[in-house]
Formats: sequence, C-alpha cells, structure tokens
Amino acid sequence: MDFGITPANEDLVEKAKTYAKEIFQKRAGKYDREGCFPRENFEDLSKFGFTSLTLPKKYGGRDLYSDPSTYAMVIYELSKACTNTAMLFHMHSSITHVITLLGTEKQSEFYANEVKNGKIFASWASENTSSLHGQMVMDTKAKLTKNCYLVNGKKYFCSMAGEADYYVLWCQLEDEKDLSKSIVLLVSPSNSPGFIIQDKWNAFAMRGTMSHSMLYKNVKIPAENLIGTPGDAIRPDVLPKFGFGYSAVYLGAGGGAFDWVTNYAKKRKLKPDNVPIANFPNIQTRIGKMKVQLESALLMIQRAGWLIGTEGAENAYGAINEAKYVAAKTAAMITENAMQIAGAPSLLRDTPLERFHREARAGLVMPPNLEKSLELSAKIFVEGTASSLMT
Amino acid sequence: MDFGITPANEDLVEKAKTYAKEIFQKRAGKYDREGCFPRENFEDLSKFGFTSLTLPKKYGGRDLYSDPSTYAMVIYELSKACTNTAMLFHMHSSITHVITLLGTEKQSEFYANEVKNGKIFASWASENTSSLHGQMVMDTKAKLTKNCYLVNGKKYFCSMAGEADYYVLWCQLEDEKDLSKSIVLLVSPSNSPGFIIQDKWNAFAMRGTMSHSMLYKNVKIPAENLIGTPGDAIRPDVLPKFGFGYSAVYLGAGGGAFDWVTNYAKKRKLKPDNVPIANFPNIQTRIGKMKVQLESALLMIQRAGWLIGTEGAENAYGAINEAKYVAAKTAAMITENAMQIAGAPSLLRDTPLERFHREARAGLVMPPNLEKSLELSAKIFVEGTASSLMT
Amino acid sequence: MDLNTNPENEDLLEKAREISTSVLAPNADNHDANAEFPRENFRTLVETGFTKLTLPIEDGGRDLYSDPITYIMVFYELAKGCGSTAMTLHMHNSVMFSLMKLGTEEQILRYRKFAKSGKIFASHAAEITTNAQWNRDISTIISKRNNQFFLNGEKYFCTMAGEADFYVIWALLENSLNTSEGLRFAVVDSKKEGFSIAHRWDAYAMRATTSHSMKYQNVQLDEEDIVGKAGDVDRIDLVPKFGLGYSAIYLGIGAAALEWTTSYAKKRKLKPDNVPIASYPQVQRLLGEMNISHESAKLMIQRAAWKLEKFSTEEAFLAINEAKYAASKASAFITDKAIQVLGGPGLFKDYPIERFHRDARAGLVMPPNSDRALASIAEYYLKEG
Amino acid sequence: MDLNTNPENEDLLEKAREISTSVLAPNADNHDANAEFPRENFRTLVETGFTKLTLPIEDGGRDLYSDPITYIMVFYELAKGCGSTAMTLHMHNSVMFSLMKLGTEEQILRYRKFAKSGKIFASHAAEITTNAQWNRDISTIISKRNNQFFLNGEKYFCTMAGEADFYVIWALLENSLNTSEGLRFAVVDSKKEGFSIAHRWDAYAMRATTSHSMKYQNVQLDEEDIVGKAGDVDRIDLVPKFGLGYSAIYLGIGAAALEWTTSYAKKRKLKPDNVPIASYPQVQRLLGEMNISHESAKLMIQRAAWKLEKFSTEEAFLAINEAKYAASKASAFITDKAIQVLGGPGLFKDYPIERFHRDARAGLVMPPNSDRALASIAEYYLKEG
Repeated sequence: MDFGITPANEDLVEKAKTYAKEIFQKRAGKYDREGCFPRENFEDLSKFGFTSLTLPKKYGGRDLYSDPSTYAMVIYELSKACTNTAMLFHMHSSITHVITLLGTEKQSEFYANEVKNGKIFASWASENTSSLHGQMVMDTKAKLTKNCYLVNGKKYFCSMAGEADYYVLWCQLEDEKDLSKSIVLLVSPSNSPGFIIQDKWNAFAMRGTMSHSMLYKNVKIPAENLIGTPGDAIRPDVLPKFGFGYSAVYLGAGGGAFDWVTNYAKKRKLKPDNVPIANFPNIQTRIGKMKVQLESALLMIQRAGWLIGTEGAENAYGAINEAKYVAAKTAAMITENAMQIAGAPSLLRDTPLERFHREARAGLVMPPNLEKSLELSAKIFVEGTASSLMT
Repeated sequence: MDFGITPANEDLVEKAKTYAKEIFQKRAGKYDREGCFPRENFEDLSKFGFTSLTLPKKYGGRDLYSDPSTYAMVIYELSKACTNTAMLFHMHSSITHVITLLGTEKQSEFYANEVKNGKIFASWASENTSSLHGQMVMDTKAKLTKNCYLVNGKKYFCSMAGEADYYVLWCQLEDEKDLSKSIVLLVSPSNSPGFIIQDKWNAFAMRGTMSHSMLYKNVKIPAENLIGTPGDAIRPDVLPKFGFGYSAVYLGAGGGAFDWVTNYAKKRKLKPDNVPIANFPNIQTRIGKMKVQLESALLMIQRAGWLIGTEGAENAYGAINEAKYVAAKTAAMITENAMQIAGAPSLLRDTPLERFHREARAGLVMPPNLEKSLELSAKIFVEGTASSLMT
Repeated sequence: MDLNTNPENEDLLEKAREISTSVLAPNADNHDANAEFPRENFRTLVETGFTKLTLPIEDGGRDLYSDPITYIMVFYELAKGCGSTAMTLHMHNSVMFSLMKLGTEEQILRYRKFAKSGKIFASHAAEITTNAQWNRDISTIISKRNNQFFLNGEKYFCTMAGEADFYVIWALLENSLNTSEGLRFAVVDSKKEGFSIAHRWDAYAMRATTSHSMKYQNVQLDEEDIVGKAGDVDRIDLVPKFGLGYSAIYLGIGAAALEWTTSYAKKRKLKPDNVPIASYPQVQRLLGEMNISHESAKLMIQRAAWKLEKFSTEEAFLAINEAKYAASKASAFITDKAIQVLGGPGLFKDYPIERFHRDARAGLVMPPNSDRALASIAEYYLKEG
Repeated sequence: MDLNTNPENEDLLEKAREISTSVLAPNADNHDANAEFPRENFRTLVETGFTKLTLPIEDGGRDLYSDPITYIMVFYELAKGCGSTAMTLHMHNSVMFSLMKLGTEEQILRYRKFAKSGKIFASHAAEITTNAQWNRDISTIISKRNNQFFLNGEKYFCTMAGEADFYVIWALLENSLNTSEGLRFAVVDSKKEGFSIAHRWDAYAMRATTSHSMKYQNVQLDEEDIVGKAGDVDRIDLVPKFGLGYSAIYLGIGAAALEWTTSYAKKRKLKPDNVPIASYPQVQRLLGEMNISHESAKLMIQRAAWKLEKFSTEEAFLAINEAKYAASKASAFITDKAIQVLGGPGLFKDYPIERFHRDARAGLVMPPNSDRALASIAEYYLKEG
C-alpha cells in the first residue's frame, strides 16, 4: 500500500488549499445562511480549471479519477472551507468523468467542451426510498418515442436544481425490470421544458446544494443524449466512485472544525487563569481524540482511493463504504467536541462551528447510510466478495 | 411515583450493607478466583434470615417481593461486595417466592420450612438458544408416567448446579406445543438420580455461580412436585420478576467499582505532584460521568420496582427491561472508567476492579440481552402494551 | 422519594400542556427562523398567570418554587412546544422569585405590582468566559457619583434583550472587596437610556430568546433600583435554581423530539415494504435507546427537584448538577438519534426535528457546560462521600 | 506514504504467521491460566532467529528496526497467537537494539555473543506511578563504594522477571543532576544475588509476561555492566520505539479476536433459524464495526512505522502516540463487541475471546495510558500545528 498524493498532481492539493483559504472560506457563511448556490465559487473553479480535472487528458483535463487519493484530498481541502462547494464540485466532477468514461467519442468531446465553457453538470439519482432500506428502486421511467426519450418521474435531493447547465437523469427504461439492463443516463440541458421544482430545498445542512425535489413531466431528451448502454451507470466499476467522494466531503466538515477550534484554543484565554484554554487537560483530551480520529479517517479514505486505483472500484467497494462510515462518524464527533471546547460562543453564527456541525450531520444520514455501511463491511469481510451488494 | 425504601423494610438494606462490608467483601475474591460456590455466604445469609426474605409472612418470611424497590436495593448492596452471591441470592429468593406464590398451601409450607432449615433452591430455565434470538424454545420435556414425571433434556447456565439442595426444573409437557399451556415447574431434590454435569462452568465472569450445563437423563420427579398449573411460570405477572433482580445484581458490580475507585482516587498520590489524583480534571470528569450514570441507573431500577408494586409485573415489563439495559450499560461503563482511573495497578488481582469489570461484562450478554431490551422498550413505548412480548 | 407533583398544582401542568400544544408549538418554527421574541406567546402566558408562578399566593401567584417538582414539569411541558419561550419564562419567574426574597418591603411591593400588570423581567448575569460554571468574576460595575448611581459594563447571553420590561443586571458595587460582599441586582426599566445591543443574537440554537450581548454605558440608577445587600449572593442560592429549570427545559426539548419521531415512525412507510418504519429493527433500536435515555433523565430531574423541596439548596446542589448534565446529554442524544430515524428527511426544515436538535445543543454548551458540570459533581461528591 | 513491508524481510512475516498459528496460539490459554512464562515458545523463537531481529545483519540479525513496518507487522502477527509472548519478545528485541546503540565496543561484543547463544534480555523501567507517560522520576540508584557498584531500588511491571537471562534495569547514577545526565542501563545477569520478587504478577491481563515487581538490594555491578553515558537517554529515543511495538501487539490481540469471532459467526447456528448467526443484521452490524475499527487502527500503526522509517523518532513521536491510542482503543472495542456477538458463551473460558478481551485491556491502562497519550498528542500537535 503506497498512499498519498501522486507527485504529478501535488499542485492540485496545494492549489485547493490556497483557494480554500483565500477565497472559498470567506464565502461559505453566506451560501449557508442564504441557502444559495455557490455560483462565484464555481466561476472561480472553472477559471482555475478545476471543473475539468476529471476529464481525460486529451480533452484538456487531468484525468484525476485515475488518482483517487489526490482527487479525495482536493475535495477534502475544499470542504474544509465550504462543504457545499466541495459536495457540488464532487457531483459535477464525477458525472463529467462518467460521461467521458461511458460516452461515445463525439459525446465526450462535446460535453468536455461544454465543461471548459464553464457549464456545470448535475446528476440526479435519488428516489423516495429511505436510507433505511437498501434496495434501489427506480420509479422514474424513460420511454423511447421516435428520436426522443420521454421522461416522467420524481427525484429527491436534486443538487444544483435550477442552477446547473446540464442535468444527468438516472431513469429506468420502460418495460424492463432488471435494473442492470434498464437503468440509463440521459443528459438534458437544464432549460428543457418539463422540469418542475416540487419542494424547495430548505434544510438544516448542506443548504447551498439547492437539492430540491424535482418533478419530470414529459421531459423530452433526444435519443442521442443517452450515455453508454443501459445498465452501465450501475456497473460495479462505475457506481462506487460516487460514494468515494462523499467521505472526503463530509470529513472536510470535521477537518474545518478541527482547524478552527485548535487555533481558537491556542488563543482563547479565560479570566482569571489567563492561560490559553489549550492548556486545560479536558480540552487536551478532546483535541487528542479528535486528532487521532481525523488521522484515521484520512487514512481510511486514502486506503479506499489506493484500492480504487490498484484494484478497481468494484474491489474497493468495501473500503469505500468503510471510509464513508469512518469519515461521517469522525466529522460528527469532531464538530461535537469542537463545540464543547468553544463552549457557549460556538452557538453564535460568528464562528463557523455550528455550520460545520450541521454539515457533518448530513454525513450521518445521507446515503450510503451508516447501518448499511456496517452491513456491507461485514458481508464483504465475512464472505470476501462484494458481488451483488451494490444496488 | 413515590420511590425508595419502605420504612418497615429499611432494616434490611442497612443489614445488607453491613453484611456486605463486614463479611462478604472479604470472601468475594476467593470465590471468584477459585470458581467455587459461596457456601459460607449462604450459611450466613440463612443464619441472618435473608434466605427466607421473599417467603410469605405467615411462613416467617418478609414477603419482600411486595416491596420490589427494597428487594432490589438489598441485592444491589450485596452485589457491591460479591456479585456472585447477589446473583445466587436473587435466584433462590425469586424461585422460593414463585413456589409459594403458585404452589399449594401444603407445598408452600413444606418448602418454606426447608428454606428455614437452610436449604437452597436453584432454578434452571436456559436452553441452547442464543441471546441473539428472542423466542423461547423449550427442548426439555416432562412426560407424566403414573405418579411421576420423567424429565429429559439439557439446560445451560444452571446456577448452583451440584450445590443447591433443590432444583426447580423448567420443562415442557410432552405433546403440547403451546408454551403457555405446557411449561411446568418441577421441584426435585438435588440428589435425585439422572442429573449429570455435562460442561463444567469455567467462565470469565460470575465464576462463583457454578452455572454448569446439565443433562437430565430420565430424572424422576413425583407428580406432587409440580408447582402451579402448566403455563403459570410464564404468566406475565410471574416471569418478569426474574429479570428485575438482574438489574440490581449487575449494577452492583458498577457500584462496587465506583466506591472502590473514588476512595482510591482520594488517597492515591503521584510523584512529583503529591496531590490526590482525585484533583486531576480528567479523573474528575470520569468520576462525574460515573456518578451521574450510577444515579440514573438506580432511579431506573426503583422506577421498575415501583411499577411492579403499583401496577403489577406485567405492566412493569417495559420498565424492567429498561432498568436491565441501563444497569448493564452503566456497570460496564463504570468498571471501564474505574480501570482507567486506577491505571496499570487495576490489572492486578490485589484490587477488585478487574473482578467487577468481568462481572459487569456478564450483564451485557446474559439475557435479556441489550438488543432485545431496546427492541422491547421501543415496542412497548410505540404500541403502549407489553402483550405477547414476554417469551 | 416522592416524585409526584403536588395535586394542588396539577392544574398548572394541564394548562402548561395545553398552552404548549396549542399556542407555543404552532409558532415555534417561525420564531426560530426569524430569531424573534415570541411576544404573542407571552401575551397568553401573562393572561393565564404563568408570569406569576413564583409570586406569593396572596398576590395571585402560585409560590411554585415551594413545589419544585411541579415547577420543573411545567417547564418541561412548555419546552416541548417552544424551548425559547420556556427558557425566557423560566428566567423571568426565577429572577422574580429572587427579587421577592431580597428586596426591601418597598421594592417588593413595587415589583409585585409590575409583575401583576404583566411586566416581564429578564436576568442578565453572564460575562465573557467559557468553561466557567458560576462565573463570579464580574466586571459590570455600579458606581456612585453625587448621590446618583451609574451602571457600566457588558453582558453576554442577555435573554429577552430589547424585549423585557425590566432588566435585572448582576453587578458589583464599585470598590467592593469581593463578589459575596458586593454583588447586587440592578433592576432597570428597559426604556432607560444607556443600553445598547453590542452584538445581535444570531445563534444556532434557542434563537427566539433574543439573547443579545448588551452594553451599559452610564445607565442611571436610583437607590431603589438596587436590590440586595452584602452576602445575599451566598444566601439566596439562586443559581442552582436556574440550573434546575434549565435541565427541565432541555429535557423537554428532547421529549418533544422523541414524541414527534415516534409518531412519524408509526406513520412513515417505505417502498417496497409498505409497513411503518417503526417495525424495522434498526428503528426500534433507535427508539428504544431514545426512550430509555429520556426516562432516566426525567427521573434525574425529578429527583433533583425532590431534593430541592425536601432539603436545602446546598444539599440539592449535587443532584441539580447531575440533572443538568443528564438532561443535556439525553436531549442531545435523543435528537441525534431522531435524525437517524428520519434519515435524509431529518435534515428538512419542514420538520421540527432539526430545531429540536439545535436547541438541545445549547444545553451542552451553555453554562454550566458539561465538562464543568462533571467536574463540580466529582468535586462535590468526593468532598461528601 | 508507502506502507508496504520490505520484500527482503517478507520471510519474517510468513515465519511469524506460522509460528503464531502453530506454536504460540495452541499454548496461549495454558500460559494464561497458569500465569507462566512461555518458555517453549521462546525455544522456537530462539531457533528461528526471532530473538535476533534487531541485531546487525553481520551478526546473523535482521537489523529490523531499520524496517519498522515489517517490525510491527511481525509483532502484530505474533500477538495474534499469544499477546504475552509477543510482548516479551518485543521487550527483548528493543532493549537489545539499545544496547547495540549505546554500549562500548566491548559491551556490544559481549551482548551480541549472549544474544546469539539464545540469551533473553528483559527491560525493567517502570516505577510506581500512574497516569504518567514516560516516567523519568526514577529512584532506582546505582551507587559506587570502593570501586564497586551497587544497585538498589524497586521496579514494577518487570516483564520476564525470574525468566530472562539478563535484566536491563533503568537506573540513575547516584548524585546525578537529572535523568538526562544520570540515566544508565544496568545489565545484570539474572543469577546474581540481591534480586527478589516483591510482588508476584497475578494479573488480569498479559498474565504470561510474568511481570512481577522486583526489588534490588545491593546488587553488585561491575563497570562493564553499566551501559550508556550522560545524555544517552535523550539521544536514543528508545521509549517511542517501545510504544510503537506496543501498539502493534495490542492491535494483534484485537485482530485475533476479530478473526476468531468471524469464523465462529460463520459456523454457529441457533434454533430455530438454523442459519449462521453471521447472517443476522445485529451480528453484521457488530462485525462491521469491528472490521472498520481494526482497519483504521492498522493504518494508524503502519503510518507511525512509516514515519519512524522516513523521519526522525522525534518527528514520528506524534504518530506513534496516535497509533498507540488508536490501537488500544480499537482492540478494547473489538473484544467488547466480540463478546456481544457470542452472547452468553462469550464468557466461557473454552473460547479464547475472554483472554483477548483481558489482554486488550492492558493496552488501555499500561503506560502511556490513554489519557496521557491523548494529552501528549494534543500538546505536541498544538506546539507544531
């Protein structure tokens, strides 16, 4: 196991750190409070070439999904400043990667160009099954009529709804029940008719992701906008990649809180002691615990990344779930402790702690949920294989 | 809710405290190390009249099951000195209570007399179903032939096997599947033929309970030794009482560890500070947590006791399970923290901490197990009734 | 240990339940969203006598601090509807109780009159610290120049700032030797000059308490505005009473989350199973943990109240600290698990769960915070035990 | 970060696995029950070269401290079979490494010879304290009278007391200014006069390490028995290396529990279901938690070893402390959950689970205990970060 950042891509993590600290950090509070899409951030990310990082090199990208650990660390660094931005960046980067992976030469070139023109891609898969229940159910149906797919259905947690330039719809072809033969990805310009925002996203956490519920009413998508062949999207070498990025996103909320609070603890002095609270044993115990957990979670993410890189996403499926579990737990634990360290001031919106705390909460409930992660980890560990566990 | 000890029975808790401190504490290490039955303790308990506490007053008892909170506190105090003794005392007290509750006048008088003669009663119900699985399965069968029941089967966790004077066997009448019509209690003198120790009790915890696995090979029990009518033993006003006492037994392991370690923390000084370690903030945090949890667990036990007293065991079923859950968790948490406070010396058998730690462990796995307790608590809370959940 | 509420005061509990459900709960999300003081709630509370709970019975009050078990159960019920309302009402009633204990005869008559006419009193004590339990390092000062008193200083977490009719400000007489000798309550009409909001309360939790930071610049006081005398701070034992109320309020928030989640779990069905999620083992496990945690914490606050009733505040101090810790922990735990039961929808602002979750968090960090509470439990126990 | 073991040393890992399974594991319960030193294990370990792991290659050793990742994985594997054996072997190898670093040329030659002939060295450092991490408050003293040196003092947790051939005793030269100046290793033949067992090791955990308390009364030393010079204690950074080995050993114990429990869960069936309990969701949940906890801790110890290899001990210090904490916690957690998977039978001495559970506990309380480890992680991080 040889972890860490590929030297060739080292610049990306450094850049991500710099952008995060100098640009994105300041804007994070606003996006959260107002619950609005981090448009300025995406404009900057596009300007810096970050929105095309996962495109193949021949289209001007960095093919960053071939170096999953670096990919994760870039997301992690962005998330330490703004978890919303990191999440949406991951959605965009993953789906554009998938488009160029599964698409035809012509499609790849076209969409890669659109990315370079600053276009943003969203990907909508979630339906109204709860995270408690494992099996994937797809009620959104696509019907081929002449040269068009007619899409009808309802989707939940549609990130960047009303904001992205392209929506990638996950639907099932009518008259075929087996998902591995019928699930399709259809790309639609966001200004096509038939997209209706049904429930506005007004959430406790991840407020800037604009993850409205969407109704599709006879959305027409040209047949040529089908990406890959039916079933490709849930191929075991494709699907797990989406999950991998989540761990870095959520852990970022913990990393951000950790950085902030350790810095705070070094400066904050209380009457009558007048020594930094970082000297208090109870606070040191908390900081120690946070630090160890953070390091472990980072290693778990790197391990999953290393496995994707060396064994393929299919064989990394267990490790990806384990990384997500540890990352979500760790982020929640860190923000909890950070608030305890900061005490009552942590309730004030002047500090970013309450924001990180809320973002971390999303990690605990958004899929793959914790219970399912544990179950998967056990099954793969006990049976030694991930086959047929993924959907 | 009016908790606490009935004044009329206050003497019993005080006596239990005194015996525990002055007599039982000293012997606890030996019983544990040698894995032997606490016979001297039972001789003393008999001498002090404690083995007949749960007998009806007309047979010279104190009818202590009508005052469940006091009963629990007596057990708790004994357990703080010797968890094994408390457990066996509870087994004996519960089954003699049940015998006089369900038995005929003649039976009650006879067995009450035997108790006063110093005889000890054991009660064996467990079979080879794991604690993971809820439903009661009874493979031990009793067959009525002429004036005798012929009993065959195998039992696990038979406390006081080879030590008690009477064994109360839980078996199922042959040819009747419904447990509520077929489960019977049969009393047998322990010297009857057919009792075979199959696996010696050599355990990590509760070593003095001598809970061997027993084989019954054509054990003959006179028909008149049947207690009550078939199904009585699992009547909802009878069965939950056994569970109630466990919470006090296991919490005692926590209470014992707490008393020991707080006393230790007040005295123990370290170079170069030379102040008691009780002054260290980290140790105070631990002590504070332990104290709060201990108080909560005691209240949960008293609440269950109060409910048994006022509403009957049937309606206290949820509270009994909740008390068991909290008590087991609390005892484990306290012994864990106590070992951390004492540090490396806690590993030495000179301190009782490792013994308490092991006894508390039994609370986490012996039935009713934690998962089932949670499930029951939820079901009763959600549905408002305990019906049909008990076996 | 008799944990029953006094039958004479049972009506209050019922009324509290009713107000909580029909008045407080429906408005709570709005007040929270806008971080605005629940004025119309207080109109109802004034009308129904809940602002006079701790006044003597002869004044139309209920002398409810003599029945602490009922007192806390009333606030537990109110907090289920709206944590912020319960908290501010508790502050009012508790500080009113102190004024009745410590005022001169004239002062008592005056404040009674105000209270009877529906005036609301806020209590402003906290100064900038963290991790300190009962902060006694006070730098808000009452000074005297030419027979005129002036108040100067700054306070944090001033509940009902800009909303109450009177502010009761914990301040030190200039040049006093120590807190015990010099602490006084400055009772000031909120319309006086010299108050300014130093920092608006835009908080994560308990948003409708409008607990701004307040600055006092040469606020003029008359002698009659200054309540208490040397040593009162030790005598009155007010702070533990505040603490007991906090524990009831924070637990009420958890209880509301438990009730709401349970009813949700009984109704919510998922495809393709189509049975209520309450029948899933994972959900039962969570509900079981929540229920048990709530029950134990409730016993802890009732026990503390019972101790306060039967013994001195001094003797109840340990139990009160234990209750505060247990209640805060339990509610944080319950609201965490509630979100787990809901899954993704647990994040929706459409449901009150995320508000319960946030409000419960305040219990962990507001003074006495959990670490301090634990340390003082240990210190106190080790001294006694 | 390259966490691979060095291919050149791969044979050691394989051998370690084999010895662990075929020699250590079968005897472990017996040694534990009788609290007796695993002599026959050591016979095998001597024969297979495992007592020379840290010796230079020219001496037939493997210089394994230059490949810390392999070093820890070897001890991780051995600990799966028997924690006590792994621990005592680690002590021997680590102290041997120090002697090679600090001895004079003559001393080195001498100890090499002993080591090659299969002699076992124990390291006795701990004195009576708790909560202290690297205790430097040493009161075992080397004094000199008429050109003859004498050792006096008392040590705790002396692994292999009464069993090793040589005791390496951490002691201070009489009248030295401080530990840094005065600390020496007294290397004493265990057959010398003046040793007595002050307190037998009848412990809850790691019973076969025979870590009695030892008393030294006027043990005679020659000058050649005293290793090191002023300042060596700072230079050698031995203590963190000990710590790294501990973390591997404690994690190995947890790993053994995980492996054993998994295989049990795959076989064990319950009436009336008759499917392996590994298919129950509750059991999967537990196995999942155990597995994840093990994986993360393993990465933490590998990372610490990697840091030790690539950077100075100083720079690896933080990671080593983190690894020790993470490994101890993980193993305590894993063995707790293992008992839960088994239920009642988890208590049986017939199964090794209760031994794993006990041995893992030692990781939490043996120095550096968890609280101390956390504090030093924080201190160190806050200084650096």
